[in-house]
Amino acid sequence: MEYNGGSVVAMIGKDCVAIASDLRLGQQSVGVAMNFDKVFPVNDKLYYGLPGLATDVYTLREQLRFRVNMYRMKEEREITPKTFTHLVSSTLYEKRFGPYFIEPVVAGLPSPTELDPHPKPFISTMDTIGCITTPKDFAVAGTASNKLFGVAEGLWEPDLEPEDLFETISQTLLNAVDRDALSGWGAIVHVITHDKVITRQLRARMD
Amino acid sequence: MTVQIQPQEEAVGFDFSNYARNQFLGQHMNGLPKATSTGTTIVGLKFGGGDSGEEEGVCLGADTRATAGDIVADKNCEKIHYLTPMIRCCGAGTAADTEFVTNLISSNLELHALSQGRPVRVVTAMTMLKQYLFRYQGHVGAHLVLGGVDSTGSHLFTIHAHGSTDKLPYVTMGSGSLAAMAVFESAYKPYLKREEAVALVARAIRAGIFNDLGSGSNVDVSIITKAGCETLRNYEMPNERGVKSRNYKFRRGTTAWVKENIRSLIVKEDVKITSGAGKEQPGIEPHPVPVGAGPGGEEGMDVDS
Amino acid sequence: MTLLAQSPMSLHDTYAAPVEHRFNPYSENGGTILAIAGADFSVIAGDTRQSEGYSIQTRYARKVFQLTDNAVLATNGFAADGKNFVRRLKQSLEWYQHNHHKQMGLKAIARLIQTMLYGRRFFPYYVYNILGGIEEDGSGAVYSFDPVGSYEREACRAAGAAQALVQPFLDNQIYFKNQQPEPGAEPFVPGRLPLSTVLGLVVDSFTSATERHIEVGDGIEIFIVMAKGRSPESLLDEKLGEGMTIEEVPPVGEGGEERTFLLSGPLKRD
Amino acid sequence: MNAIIQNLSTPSHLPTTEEDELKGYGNLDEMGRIKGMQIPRVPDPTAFLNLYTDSMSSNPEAKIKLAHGTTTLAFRFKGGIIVAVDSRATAGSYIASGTVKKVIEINPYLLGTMAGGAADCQYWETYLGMRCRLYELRNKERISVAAASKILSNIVYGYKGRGLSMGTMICGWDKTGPALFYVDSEGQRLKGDLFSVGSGSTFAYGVLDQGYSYDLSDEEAQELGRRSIIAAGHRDAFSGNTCNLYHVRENGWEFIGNYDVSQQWYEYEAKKKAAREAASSEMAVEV
Amino acid sequence: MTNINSVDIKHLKNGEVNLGTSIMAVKFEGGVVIGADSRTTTGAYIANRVTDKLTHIHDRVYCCRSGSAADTQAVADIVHQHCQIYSSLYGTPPPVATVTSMFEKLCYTNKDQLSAGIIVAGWDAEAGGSVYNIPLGGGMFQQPWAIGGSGSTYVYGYCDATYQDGWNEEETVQFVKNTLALAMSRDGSSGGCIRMCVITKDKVQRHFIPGNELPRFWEGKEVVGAVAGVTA
Amino acid sequence: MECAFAITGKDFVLIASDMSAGRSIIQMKSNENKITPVGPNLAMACGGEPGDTSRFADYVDRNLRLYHIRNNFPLPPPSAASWVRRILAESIRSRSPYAVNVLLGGFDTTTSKPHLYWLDYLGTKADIPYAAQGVGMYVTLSTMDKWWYENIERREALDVLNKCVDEVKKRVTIKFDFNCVLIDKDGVHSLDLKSQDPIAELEAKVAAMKPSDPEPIIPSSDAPAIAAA
Repeated sequence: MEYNGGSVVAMIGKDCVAIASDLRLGQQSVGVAMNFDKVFPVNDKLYYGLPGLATDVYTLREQLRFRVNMYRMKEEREITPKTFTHLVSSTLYEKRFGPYFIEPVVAGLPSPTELDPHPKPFISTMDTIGCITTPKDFAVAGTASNKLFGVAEGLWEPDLEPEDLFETISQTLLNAVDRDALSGWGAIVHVITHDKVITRQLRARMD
Repeated sequence: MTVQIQPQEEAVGFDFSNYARNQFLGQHMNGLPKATSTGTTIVGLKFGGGDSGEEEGVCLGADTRATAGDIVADKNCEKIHYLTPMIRCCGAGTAADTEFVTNLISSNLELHALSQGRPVRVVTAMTMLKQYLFRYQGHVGAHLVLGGVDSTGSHLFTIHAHGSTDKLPYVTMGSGSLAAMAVFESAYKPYLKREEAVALVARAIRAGIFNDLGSGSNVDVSIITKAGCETLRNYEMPNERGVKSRNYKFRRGTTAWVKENIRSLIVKEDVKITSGAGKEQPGIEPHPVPVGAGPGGEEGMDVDS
Repeated sequence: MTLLAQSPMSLHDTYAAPVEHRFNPYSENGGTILAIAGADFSVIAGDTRQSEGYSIQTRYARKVFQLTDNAVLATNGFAADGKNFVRRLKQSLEWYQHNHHKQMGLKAIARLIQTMLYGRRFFPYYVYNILGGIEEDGSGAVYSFDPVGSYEREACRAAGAAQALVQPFLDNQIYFKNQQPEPGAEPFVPGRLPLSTVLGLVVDSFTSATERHIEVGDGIEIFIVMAKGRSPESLLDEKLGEGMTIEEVPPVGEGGEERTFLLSGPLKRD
Repeated sequence: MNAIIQNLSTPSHLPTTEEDELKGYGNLDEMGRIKGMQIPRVPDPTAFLNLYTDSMSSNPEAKIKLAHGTTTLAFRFKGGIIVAVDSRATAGSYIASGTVKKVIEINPYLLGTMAGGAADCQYWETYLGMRCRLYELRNKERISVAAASKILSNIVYGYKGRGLSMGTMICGWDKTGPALFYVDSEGQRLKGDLFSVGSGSTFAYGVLDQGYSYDLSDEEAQELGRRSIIAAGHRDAFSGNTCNLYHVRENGWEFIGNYDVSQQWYEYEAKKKAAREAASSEMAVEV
Repeated sequence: MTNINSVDIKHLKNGEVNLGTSIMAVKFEGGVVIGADSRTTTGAYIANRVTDKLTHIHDRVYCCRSGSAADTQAVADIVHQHCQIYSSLYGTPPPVATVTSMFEKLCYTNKDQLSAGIIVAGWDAEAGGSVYNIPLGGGMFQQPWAIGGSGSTYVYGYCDATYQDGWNEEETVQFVKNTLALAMSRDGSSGGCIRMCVITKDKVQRHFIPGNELPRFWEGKEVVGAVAGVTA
Repeated sequence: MECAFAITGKDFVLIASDMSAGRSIIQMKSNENKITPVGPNLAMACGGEPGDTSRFADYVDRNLRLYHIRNNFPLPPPSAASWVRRILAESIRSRSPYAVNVLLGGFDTTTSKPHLYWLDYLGTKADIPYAAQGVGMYVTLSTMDKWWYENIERREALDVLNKCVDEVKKRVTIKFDFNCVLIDKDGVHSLDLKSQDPIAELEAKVAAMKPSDPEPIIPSSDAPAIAAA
């Protein structure tokens, strides 16, 4: 995990979720790239972040893309955040004794269905072997996870509107990665609402 | 570069393909991530029967804290896992292992029940679990308290990660097991009434929550009798966070950003109705259609390159 | 751990690997401390839990100590080293007072702590110290130390088990890091926050740390050192949080015009 | 232990009682001499130290994390010496501080820089300040940079192999003009024109070497020092936050300023972009 | 032979549950008496203080387990299954010697992975009561009496000095009880209560001695307040 | 111990690599080429375990050639990088992994864009405008940070490259000699760093070769431009 560095945080707001990551790809102390986005879309309203060993970020992402596409073809519907979380979890647990060094974070806004016309925003996180945690407030992972826990626990407030959620998640991420030598070098935030996805690249510290 | 289609062996069990690589990486890197563990206090006891005048049964309890090192990873996780309608299993140890082992055994038990045409016994669950765990020689780090009711009565077991089992009237496991056992050893009596049992279990879990740093947050309780299983999720919540002394909502515009991209999920489409049939039908209004929600939706933007 | 480990006559014992009994003088006792300096006050706080591994040794162990009328030291790490260090430091300060008939200034105490810590460079005190108080010019000051004595003056600092959780929060709220000032407004200046805000932040820092760090909890003690001339009324009028009490700490020496208050309250105990 | 004390060239004794310890100031005695350093009673104190502290960086798992210094540089040019340093201290991957003063102002004519163990540099360079002042009082003239750096080198050489970690540059102006010495805890002492020390030093060299010349103007030299630290702060995870810039001239050192690495980086990027746009618009005009 | 010591069979896996254990079995005319303490430990913690280490294998065959709880339970389960197959195949209960050799085979072939010391005892029509000892790593030794587990080392002398051929059931039970009580009093990882079982042609009879009714021997004035003899 | 760096510019990629080969403290050869052309407009600098490097370069080269023959079209740089990454990521999980660090540079003739990929033996991939591997990472990244700019022209880029070479020679204790290639729409050209103006030489060479050496396999999107030239 500390080889390449990187952190991801997700937060729940009022009818919206946000997920953010830093952009650093390092090789131990040396920064290599500052465009290494660790958050990927699954579909319109479902994103996931993969902080950890960069080679596993690619491998796992390819694997998940394959599995999600298979799901889409078999089921003829979009995967829901909860199902996707379990898909990721079992993908990770498959490698229980030789894990991917990745702690995924999932953030999504389930679409309304007849059974559940007002679904709640969903976030989850897993450890490297797929133990799921589905918090009601925020989820963090990566080399700055301790720092993110501390700041998020202090700053997060319930029922934030998308723009307020953007401020809170951005401040959380920026201040946490500023205390982590291995994360940073830019940051990107996605705020997912029912009618749009706002993606912003933050002006972050570049040292 | 060639594609060969060949009958693939069905992959069963774990995939060790990263193992050698990770061993190698372990020598070169520090700070390998810690798996989430449930430091945990889990307990169980048998109650009822005898001169209590009540149906006999088992009562299981668990705290709800999951830790990663000394950080609380989950404040309200569920450690009482479902196995069958009449059997529950509390898990301590490596959280992912307890989750997946109980899931696996639960589905195997369901299959077993279907093939046998009767509800499975608790011993069957116990045997399946212990054999699975023994096969992995303790590497699957699940420490379990198994309880349930079947045609032969109520049963309570502990199963250690290496596959050893014990059958006892009252049991505790996890890092808080000493604190909880101290409560049981001083207050347990055979033939407790149901309420007494629940109270004692909650007390034992509380002892773990407050005296063991690996355990914390809330008390979950499950009571299983012949009549069925009742799960009292967050039966006690002695550790709610109070109100913060300040509000931390930021002024909008506090964070500086350099680039923005807003992807609208609304497709605005003017539907022009040309024939008379559908013209201005009452109650039907043209509404925006979200894209990508249907099958074959694009994966969205590619962030690479 | 082995089957026959207890049997002294076991044949296998001859093959047992020699057991290495390492001299381990250190242990880790958890807990967290922090200090924030204001314009004319300084706040030094710590939780009161002392733990080892998964067990709580005591729910009330002091981590914050009044040194002089204008200096308070918070210490964290290995409790025995901390206790010993504070005892020796207090002794030195008392000698100084007897020799010079005045209390040592804050800056001098900081340097004294450095040399005391560095004296054990090859057998370090496993302690993280934060010194807070009032400088001779009347301003609030915080000095933070590493275990072997490197130190610097800062506006705020957290140390101990949950330092990584608390410090970035303080960076944001005390230094206003990463916050753009409102258009047309003055840029943020750290160290100018009112006492009530600072106290709120301290309490929230500790409740947040308690939520997420297993070694933090039980109780909180906040020392407030006020410079000469500052009225404590603002503090005494403050609506205290639930279960919180405040008292004035009597001066150590003859009593200057600085005043020290102790605000204490409960934290979660799980 | 005796060997060390002899190396210190001052008579000294171990504090035997607590009362002894209370005399003087910290681990200095009444006369301001080092009373002695406590050493654990184990067969191999250095191994002990390495087991519990990460002072030698060989044991990242060690319990006691000491603050580490990182990118520092100094170079000599016709206008004196430029000293530039970053301000980050890390303990593991945690950034323990972003406001460390890595230039130690030994006296108005001498500067020392800090890389390696923060406490080692801070303590011994402060102590060096005392020794320099004593020299001045004894000899009625300022100590030369060579002599000052030699004192420091002698002290730390006495502790060689015991776990000190220090890579410092002593910069000053004496009768011989501007002088720059590199001193480290291995006992190495080098006179030179251009040094950079710390984990980010390779990145600093990458800018410094390509821009350095003895005949730089003051502004150019200051900019070069600053730019090099920004470059290192940008690339190296363990350097950054701010850059402190000093200029040593004949009449003593001057603090030029404190610059935020990130802010500077954005400025440099903006300048680059502006220059490019200007160039392309010029070309357009030419066409 | 060269590598025999490198196979570290005595090491339990980290955190494994250990049957600290004092176990024994003694033959007498017409049957066997088996007995064990009841303590199971994980490190210093007593995971179970009323363990039943006398494990039913078949109608008249029992085993006493020492070593890793998981390993011995697994081995006993497997042999138990084999015995059921045996009896349904051949229509007769398996002889003790047969059962023991099943145990021995498992213990020997998996000696690098198992930590199990087992005493098998029981009654069969061919041999009457018989006692077999399978120490760590395999081997099968028939003995008139066998003791095992960490507590056994303290009481070999007592057994050698006390045991006599030709005891009846009652005398044998008394001997087992005393031996175990002595072992448990000296061995920290044995303790709790004593469970015994008498296996003869006609019966499998259990005896249970609670912890506060154990036979007591000389424990010193300070402990008992007076010179105590054998009270049991 | 190796050292390579690469720079992308407006319509080209420059890759430079050291040429040393040796065992332990001995340098056995100082003119070993470590930059392999792996396509008409694609080249790769390999560093790492001796033996692995050349094997890996061959493997990549042959496979990309096979693709080219089968499809009558070369794999464009982004796809090639993705494929190389997968090979590395799979190899690290195998019994004998390739311990190879790669700089893969290419010119995409379909989009007329230069691409540069930084890959390490774990299968980490970074898509960046300039990159370095080996000891070059520590001494030349900051040099490129300072002097590189977007859409840099060939001569300026070569200047930056020369600064890097100079820096390595100045600060690295081992003596390195470098060779260099430039990849543009016309293919992979080697540059002589010692000559006065390698770019002019290259231009002359390309101009001389153009009419007599049409490249039949590679469909170039810039074909009309070439014809005009």
